[in-house]
Amino acid sequence: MSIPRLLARNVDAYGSEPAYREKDLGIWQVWSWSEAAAEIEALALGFLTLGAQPGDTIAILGRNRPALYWAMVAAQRVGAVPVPLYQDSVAEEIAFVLDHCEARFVVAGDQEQVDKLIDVKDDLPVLAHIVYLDPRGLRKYDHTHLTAYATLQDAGRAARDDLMPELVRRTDGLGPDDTCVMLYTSGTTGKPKGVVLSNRNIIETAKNSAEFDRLRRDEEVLAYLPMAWVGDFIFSIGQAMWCGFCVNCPESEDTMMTDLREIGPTYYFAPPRVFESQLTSVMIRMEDAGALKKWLFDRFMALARRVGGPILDGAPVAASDRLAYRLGDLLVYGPLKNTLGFSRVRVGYTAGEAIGPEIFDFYRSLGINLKQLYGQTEASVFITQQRDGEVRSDTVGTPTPGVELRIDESREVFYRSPGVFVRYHKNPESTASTKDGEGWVATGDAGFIEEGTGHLRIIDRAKDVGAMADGSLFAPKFVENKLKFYPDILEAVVFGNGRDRCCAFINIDLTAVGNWAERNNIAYSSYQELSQHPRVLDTIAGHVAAVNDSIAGDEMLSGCRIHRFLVLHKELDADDGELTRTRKVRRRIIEDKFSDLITALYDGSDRVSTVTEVTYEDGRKGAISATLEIRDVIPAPADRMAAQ
Amino acid sequence: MPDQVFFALEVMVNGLMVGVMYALVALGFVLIFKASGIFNYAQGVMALFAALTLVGIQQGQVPFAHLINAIFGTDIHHFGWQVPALLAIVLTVLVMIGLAVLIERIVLKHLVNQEPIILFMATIGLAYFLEGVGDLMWGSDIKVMDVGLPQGISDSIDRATFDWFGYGFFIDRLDIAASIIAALLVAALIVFSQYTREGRALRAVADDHQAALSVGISLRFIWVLVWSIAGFVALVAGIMWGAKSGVQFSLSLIALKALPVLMLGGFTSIPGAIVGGLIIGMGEKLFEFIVGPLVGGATENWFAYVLALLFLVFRPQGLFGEKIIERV
Amino acid sequence: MTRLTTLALGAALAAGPALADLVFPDLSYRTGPYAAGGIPFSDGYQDYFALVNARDGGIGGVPARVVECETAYNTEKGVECYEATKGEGALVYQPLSTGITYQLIPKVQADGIPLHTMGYGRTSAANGEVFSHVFNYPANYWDAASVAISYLSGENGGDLTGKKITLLYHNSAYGKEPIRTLEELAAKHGYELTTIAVDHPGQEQGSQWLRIRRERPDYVIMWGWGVMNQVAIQEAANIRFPMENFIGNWWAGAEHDVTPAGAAANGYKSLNMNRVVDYPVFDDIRTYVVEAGNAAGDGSNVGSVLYTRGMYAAMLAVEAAKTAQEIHGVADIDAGMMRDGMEALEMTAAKMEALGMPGIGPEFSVTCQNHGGSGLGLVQQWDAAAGTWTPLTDFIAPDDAVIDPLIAADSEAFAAENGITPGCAES
Amino acid sequence: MNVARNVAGEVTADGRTLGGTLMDLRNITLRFGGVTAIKDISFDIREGEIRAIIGPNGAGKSSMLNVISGFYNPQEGEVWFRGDRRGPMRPYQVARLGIARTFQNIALFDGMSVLDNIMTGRLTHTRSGLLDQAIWWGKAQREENAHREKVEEIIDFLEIQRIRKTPVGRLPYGLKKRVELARALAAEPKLLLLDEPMAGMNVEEKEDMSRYILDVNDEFGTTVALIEHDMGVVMDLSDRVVVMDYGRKIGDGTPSEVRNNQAVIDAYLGVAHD
Amino acid sequence: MFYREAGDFKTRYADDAQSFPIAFDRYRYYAVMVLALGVVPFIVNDYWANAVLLPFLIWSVAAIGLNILTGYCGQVSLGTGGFMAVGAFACYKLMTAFPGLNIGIVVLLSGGVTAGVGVLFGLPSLRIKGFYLAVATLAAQFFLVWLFNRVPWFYNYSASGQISAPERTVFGVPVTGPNTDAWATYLFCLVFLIGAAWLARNLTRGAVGRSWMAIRDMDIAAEIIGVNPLRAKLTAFMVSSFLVGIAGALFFSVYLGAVEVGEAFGIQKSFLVLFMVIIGGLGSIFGSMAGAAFMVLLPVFLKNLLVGGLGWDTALAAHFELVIVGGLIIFFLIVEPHGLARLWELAKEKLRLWPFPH
Repeated sequence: MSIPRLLARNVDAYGSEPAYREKDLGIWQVWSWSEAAAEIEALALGFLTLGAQPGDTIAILGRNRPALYWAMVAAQRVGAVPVPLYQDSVAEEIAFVLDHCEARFVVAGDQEQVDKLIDVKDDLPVLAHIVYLDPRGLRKYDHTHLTAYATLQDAGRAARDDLMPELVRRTDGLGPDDTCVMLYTSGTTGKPKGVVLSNRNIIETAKNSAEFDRLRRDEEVLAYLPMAWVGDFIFSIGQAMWCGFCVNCPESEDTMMTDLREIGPTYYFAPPRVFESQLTSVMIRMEDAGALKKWLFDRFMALARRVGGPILDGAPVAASDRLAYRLGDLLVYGPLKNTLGFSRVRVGYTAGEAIGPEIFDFYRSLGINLKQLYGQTEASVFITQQRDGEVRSDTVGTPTPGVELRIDESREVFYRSPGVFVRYHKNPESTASTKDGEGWVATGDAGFIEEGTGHLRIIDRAKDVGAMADGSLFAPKFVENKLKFYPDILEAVVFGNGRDRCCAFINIDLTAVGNWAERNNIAYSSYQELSQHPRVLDTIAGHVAAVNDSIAGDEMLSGCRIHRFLVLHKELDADDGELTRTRKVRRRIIEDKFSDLITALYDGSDRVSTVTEVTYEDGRKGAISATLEIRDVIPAPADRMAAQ
Repeated sequence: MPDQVFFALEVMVNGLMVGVMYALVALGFVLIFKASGIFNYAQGVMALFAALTLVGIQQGQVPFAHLINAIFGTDIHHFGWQVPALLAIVLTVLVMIGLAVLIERIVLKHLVNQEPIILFMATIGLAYFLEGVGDLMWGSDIKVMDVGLPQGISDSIDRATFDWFGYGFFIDRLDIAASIIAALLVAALIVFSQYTREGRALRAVADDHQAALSVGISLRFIWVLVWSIAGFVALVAGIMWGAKSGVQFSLSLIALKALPVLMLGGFTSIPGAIVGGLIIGMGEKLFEFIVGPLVGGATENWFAYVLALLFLVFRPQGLFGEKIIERV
Repeated sequence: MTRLTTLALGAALAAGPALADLVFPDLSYRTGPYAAGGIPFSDGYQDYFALVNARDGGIGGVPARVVECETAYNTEKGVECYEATKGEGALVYQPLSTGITYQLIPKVQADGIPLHTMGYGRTSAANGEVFSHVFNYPANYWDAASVAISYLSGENGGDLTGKKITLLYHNSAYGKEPIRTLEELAAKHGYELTTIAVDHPGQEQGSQWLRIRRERPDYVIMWGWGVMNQVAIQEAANIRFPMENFIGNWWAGAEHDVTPAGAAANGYKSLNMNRVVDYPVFDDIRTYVVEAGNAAGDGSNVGSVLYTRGMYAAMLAVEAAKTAQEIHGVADIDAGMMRDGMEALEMTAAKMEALGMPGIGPEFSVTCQNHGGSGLGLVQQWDAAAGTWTPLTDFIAPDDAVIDPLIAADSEAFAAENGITPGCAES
Repeated sequence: MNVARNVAGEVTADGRTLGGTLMDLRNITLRFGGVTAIKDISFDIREGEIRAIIGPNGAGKSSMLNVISGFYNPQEGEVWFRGDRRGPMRPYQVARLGIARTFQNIALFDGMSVLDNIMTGRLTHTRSGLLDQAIWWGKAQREENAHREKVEEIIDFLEIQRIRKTPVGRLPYGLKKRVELARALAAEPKLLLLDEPMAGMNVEEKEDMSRYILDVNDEFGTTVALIEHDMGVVMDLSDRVVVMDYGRKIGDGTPSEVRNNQAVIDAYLGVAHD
Repeated sequence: MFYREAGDFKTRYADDAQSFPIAFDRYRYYAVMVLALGVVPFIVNDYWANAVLLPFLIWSVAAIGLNILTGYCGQVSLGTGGFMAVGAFACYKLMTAFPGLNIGIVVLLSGGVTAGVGVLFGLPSLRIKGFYLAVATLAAQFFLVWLFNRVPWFYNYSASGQISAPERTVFGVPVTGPNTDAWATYLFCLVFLIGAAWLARNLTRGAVGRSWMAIRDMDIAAEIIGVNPLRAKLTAFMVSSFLVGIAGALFFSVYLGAVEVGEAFGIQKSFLVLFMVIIGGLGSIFGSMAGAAFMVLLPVFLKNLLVGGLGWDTALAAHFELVIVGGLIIFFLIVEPHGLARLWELAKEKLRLWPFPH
């Protein structure tokens, strides 16, 4: 069993049905399964003309486009291993991965990617050839190791008679244990690791998860998440191939939202921050609405909050409420879903981080079947999923069919499933430390299984879960997430491991706060100025206090209440190394970089001056200096202050 | 056949006289177009309205009497006094100025910077509106215009020409009066635009809107001014035409006679309006005289337009219009 | 608000006929270029029905109801008015517009509602065998032309040979009507006819009158309407054309046509189909209608030429209705009965006397063959000083020998074109 | 018959190969009434090159461009295009020969969307007649779709997908310029005339526009003739430069030749210009 | 609010360029068609047909015609009345000269004749622009009306110069003459309106329409990018006159039945159609119909309201009608100079964005 074999099955079964669409030249260009298979075959033959060998690595670098998905399948057909890369990676990052996976070929999207490759090519002796998709601007490049995608396909077609038997042989030789894809995890620390996933991993997982949600052949998905991310691979290749549904690629990043709306996906995945920013923009746009619309909106949203979730879950709801909800659907929810592009969403997922309950409930109350899942690259995504009717914002659901769960005494979550990865590429130590002999894999997350329901609840990264000086549990992520549920707060970093109390850095959300400032006639000239505005600080202090209140009740976590905080003068940025490319906080790096600020948080001072190095968009470095105000939320007891 | 020649001459002279009457109407169009780029279709209705108002004031009519009677069940028509012609004219001028202010306030202010065709349509709307208001105010029956203008054949000219040529020329004294008044009006306009501050401002605006604005001339004031003047010109035209045919709805149709004059003379030229009026007046009368009998007559309505059209084909900017230089 | 919309809608949907009264639509025009003529006629028409209601308690005991509809002399509005009012049980239409008449002729034939075009409209409609529902008694345009020539002939001792007569006409269907007749009569009487057209609206007639001044015709006959009349009379005065030789038709002989020219208009003559003098009936109107506050206008028009004509038209309608009531023996007649009444109408001197308007019109009787009445007309003259029209002659008969063949020819052409078999249906 | 000086195969300073003469202007003189805008100017434009016309204000550059695009017909002189002498022509006839242009003051059709504006560029390639269009289904629609595809490629090329359906009136200046370029490109011209393509742009926009001009020249092999004030841009972009002053030609050559031409330095580079 | 556009994507240019690319608009359009073709004919009565629907349909055709010339090609014309007269008289002559010819073909041929006349009078547009052209087209208006009044051949030498339409049938059902049924005349005119709208839509969506609009928006630039101004303007005059001629033929033969040229096709008609086009929206087919509806229905409505509803006397009502119509025209121009079509677009836009304000 292999992906190419699924392709062949789909060609037989649904030959003329659409398999791929891409918004290009103003319309959605369509390729049926047979057309796509022909394209893939031509490219695979092209790879053969370049001398691709089984076991070679073929890297894919570019934004989501059908041709690049085909390149992955074509790579599989010649027995090579496709390695999709993050397209916004800088040259050094690419160089590392290409070097690590010993890529012989790269299929790049356009001139921009080719330029990056050419920059680093000299350091990559194995890299033999670059194939590019969009010829624009590349005409004058030295073409000795550079070929256009179409040219390569033409070459492949021309050599079809000669090479076809070899291609068929290699494709037929693929088995369930052959590598399907190798995906590099971004990794919160250290260098990325290449996760090797077999055809079995991918196909079994795709099958189980598709059955779980009863995915059908007529689903529409929008492929917009990075191709290097396992989720995209599962959705756009694994499940798409298994179910035979159509993968739609947007025209460009700029037009993503429009394209989303045009396609109206039925099966949709987005990280929480996408939902969050959409909700923020909904609220901001509604601010300007007329009184009538606002009244309608408020009224019906209140109703939806009350009965929307239950209706979606099939719970009993009073007939009058059902009727009112229908009306609301006509007047508010329907149009809202329509403008957001969610009208047709049958199954929606979010994962990767905790999602704010308000945000989660908002979408569900509109009638969008948004659910959470919990997963990892190493698991081929799926570990737990929420079953229809059992959807809650505070759990990540029950194990996906075929997955076993185990929680050890340190609260770390372990799983075992058909999707468990084969190995880390060229990294047996890591493989060993992650996966034990029985196939159990450590997630690195701390969590517990809820009594009665069997739902898994995740508290934090296992290694981040620490202890306060008094021995109570320190779960920074848990608190940070609660803070981040406020639209004003973009990021929060909570400190307190081994200390006697918790303090926090806050990043304001420029869109939300800026909008608020505009509405309240607050003038500001920079992010920095806005971040230190007293009224902004007041607002944030209020949020922090509210979060503290909500934690106070939880015996296990009450020690994590935030005593002091400051609002950072710059946005945490992946370019500065403060976040991962997937926008996860790099706690260690932040602790180092802003040590002066942390000191100030704990030494009781009211304000602190600092100088921070930043990287601008064009790569130049600079420094910004600022004086930040520190606010107390929980006043330190006088005796303790005196004691220090 | 000297008689034929004399008669042709007589037709020509009469045509010129009518041309003056046309020019009077055209003048109102030109003034407004020059200052604001608006093609004021309501000019004809303004003439009607002015004439109605003048007669109404003269005869001491109660404005909106019909409406008031209908609503309150009263039966009022006249105040019962007669207003002397001169005073009535002054009062009418004031009414026309008031109208100009209202038009600026209610209509033009909101349509600044719109395309010409939109402004044109607005003036057609205005024409409807004024026509209705005029009817409501003064009633739609025919009124007699009597401001003491002479009418009928000028005997002295008849006699003199008969003595000289043996052919008595017919000239209407009203036409003579109209010519004199038109000459005075044009002279007054020239004096106004040359020697008064407002007049200079008017010319400045006509030459270059932006430049005029930048030196601090209030466009709104200019608009009120120019609509007032156009209202005054409309009154004069209304008096002249009203004396001929009585004051009634058809008076507003004289606007149609002014349009070919405008085409010929150019929309922005006062001398153009005068000369165009004379050419059209003379041309259509001569055509009716010479060709009319051959084709069944009643050619005047279209001949003026066709004449202007043929002329424009060779000179698209009109007689005195500025030459159009195309640039990219 | 509810009331307004329901009423508006109700009117738009032409609510079902109210059977308790006799409906006489009045397609009037009180705005537009011909309002000056339309207002007094409509006032007279309506006031007479008001009088009949107030004084006599209606027609044969059934009150008459006038439904007024403004057409502004516009044919499309005329059609709209017709469609809007016909559902109310309209008995007879009096559109006072040749244009509208032409629209309505096919429609009334189809709908079976009679049309009375008194002294206007389609002349050949006098042939009732073709135009079963159109009546143009007491006289038509061709009658008028003939009457004018007869009058002039009488002035000249019966001989018009060598006389120059000019027709100044409104360049429209209406204005062109008399040309054929005048041409035929010219052949018969030996006068020389010139025709001069004036285009709508007729504000400027300089060249036409210069031509008249040069050609010095003995008589000018005018077929005008609206502003054309006023300007023509003014221009005639300007060139000192002898007013007594200037004769307008009956639509060019009202007070408002002459007043703008002031004293200069003195002596201008016009035809009339009805005599205008101070009838006793006017006193009744003043008493029962104007003073009661039910007048259509302000009452100032009572006794004027067109007011009188409007009233005359109404009187003919009332008499026809009475006739219909007699024939059919019901008071609440419908349009078909009204038609029969009109076709059987007989106007006698005694009848007119009894109605308080002695000698207002000629005596005539309508038959199936002849819907045009007797065709008699009189000549009246304007006395500028007194501000009144004075009838100069008694009713003069037209030259039927000339007119009848014309009517026959034209109506037959119409019958042929529209597939009508001429004949008098048994009613 | 090509009687123009044929210098195909000549190699420019930056190593690109130039084609033969595309347009040859011989002794052009243009007068408006008494004013002589262009006096006896001759120069040629070769296939595949980027040819700049520079000069101080009032030098007659725009008039020259207008002569090339047929908007003015010169009183004297000959215009040769692709080996044929061009007689007096209406501008639309010139356009059909394969000469497209942009305008100094943006001349987009404000009542239409970006897409429709660019589609007007395809009008010279339209074959279906009034009747086909009236019936629509069939020939006209097929042709329309083919044009649309062509236009979409240009939209893609100039990266204006986002504004495809926006009315041009709502666009900012820089984008309007780009749409105008797109409209000219849609005509697939042999010769593209650009009248101050970068006037009023900021540095970034100028860089973008330069990029596009080079790409057009490179990707489509379109010959470009442009007027530009920004000397830096002109020197970077163009293969050869004509310098005009007071209606006369005072210099002609590669950017470096022109830069060192004393007459040019005196007349143009030496004096301050806007 | 009612728009559900998610999932409504286009995979072909033809779909993207269709008249109603949004599904909801398409369904509404189908609904209107079903209503107009399948329901109205069964319930229409004489009053609605003759007072409201026929004038609306016919004026819509005329307005679409003028809109092509003025709204799409930017050539302001005040000769519409004259061109309608050409259509009417052509129709009359054809009807009487070839009694056996189907009336539908007669109407089309009348349009064809008018198209020829329109091209003739369009020739000056090459030299004359803007208001000069508008006034110049009045020459056509006055000359044509005079011609039809003056030359007896046009009205078959009838005594009065009136022309009246004999009875003609379509599939045995009379559509002209006295014995017509409301539904038949309504359907007959409706078919022409649908045809006119279809023709106009086809011509304005493609190359011809774009060359018109290019001339309208900037004639010099249009010529430089390759639009032949002569061809563009004359085709606009031709198509416009064709439709206006059809409207004139229907106006005469189906609606009025009898016509006197000066009265029925006077200058007021030219203005009326121009009003419709501007109030409705320049450069919009829907706008042409909306404008026609507005100008036809408003007076009828006002009259019914003031006279029927409020019981005013007709003179007062008529005067007020003028005031209100004039006032509304100004009001509309101030509120939305681009006409009802733009208002409709804005409303649609609002509904599409609902519940968001922008």
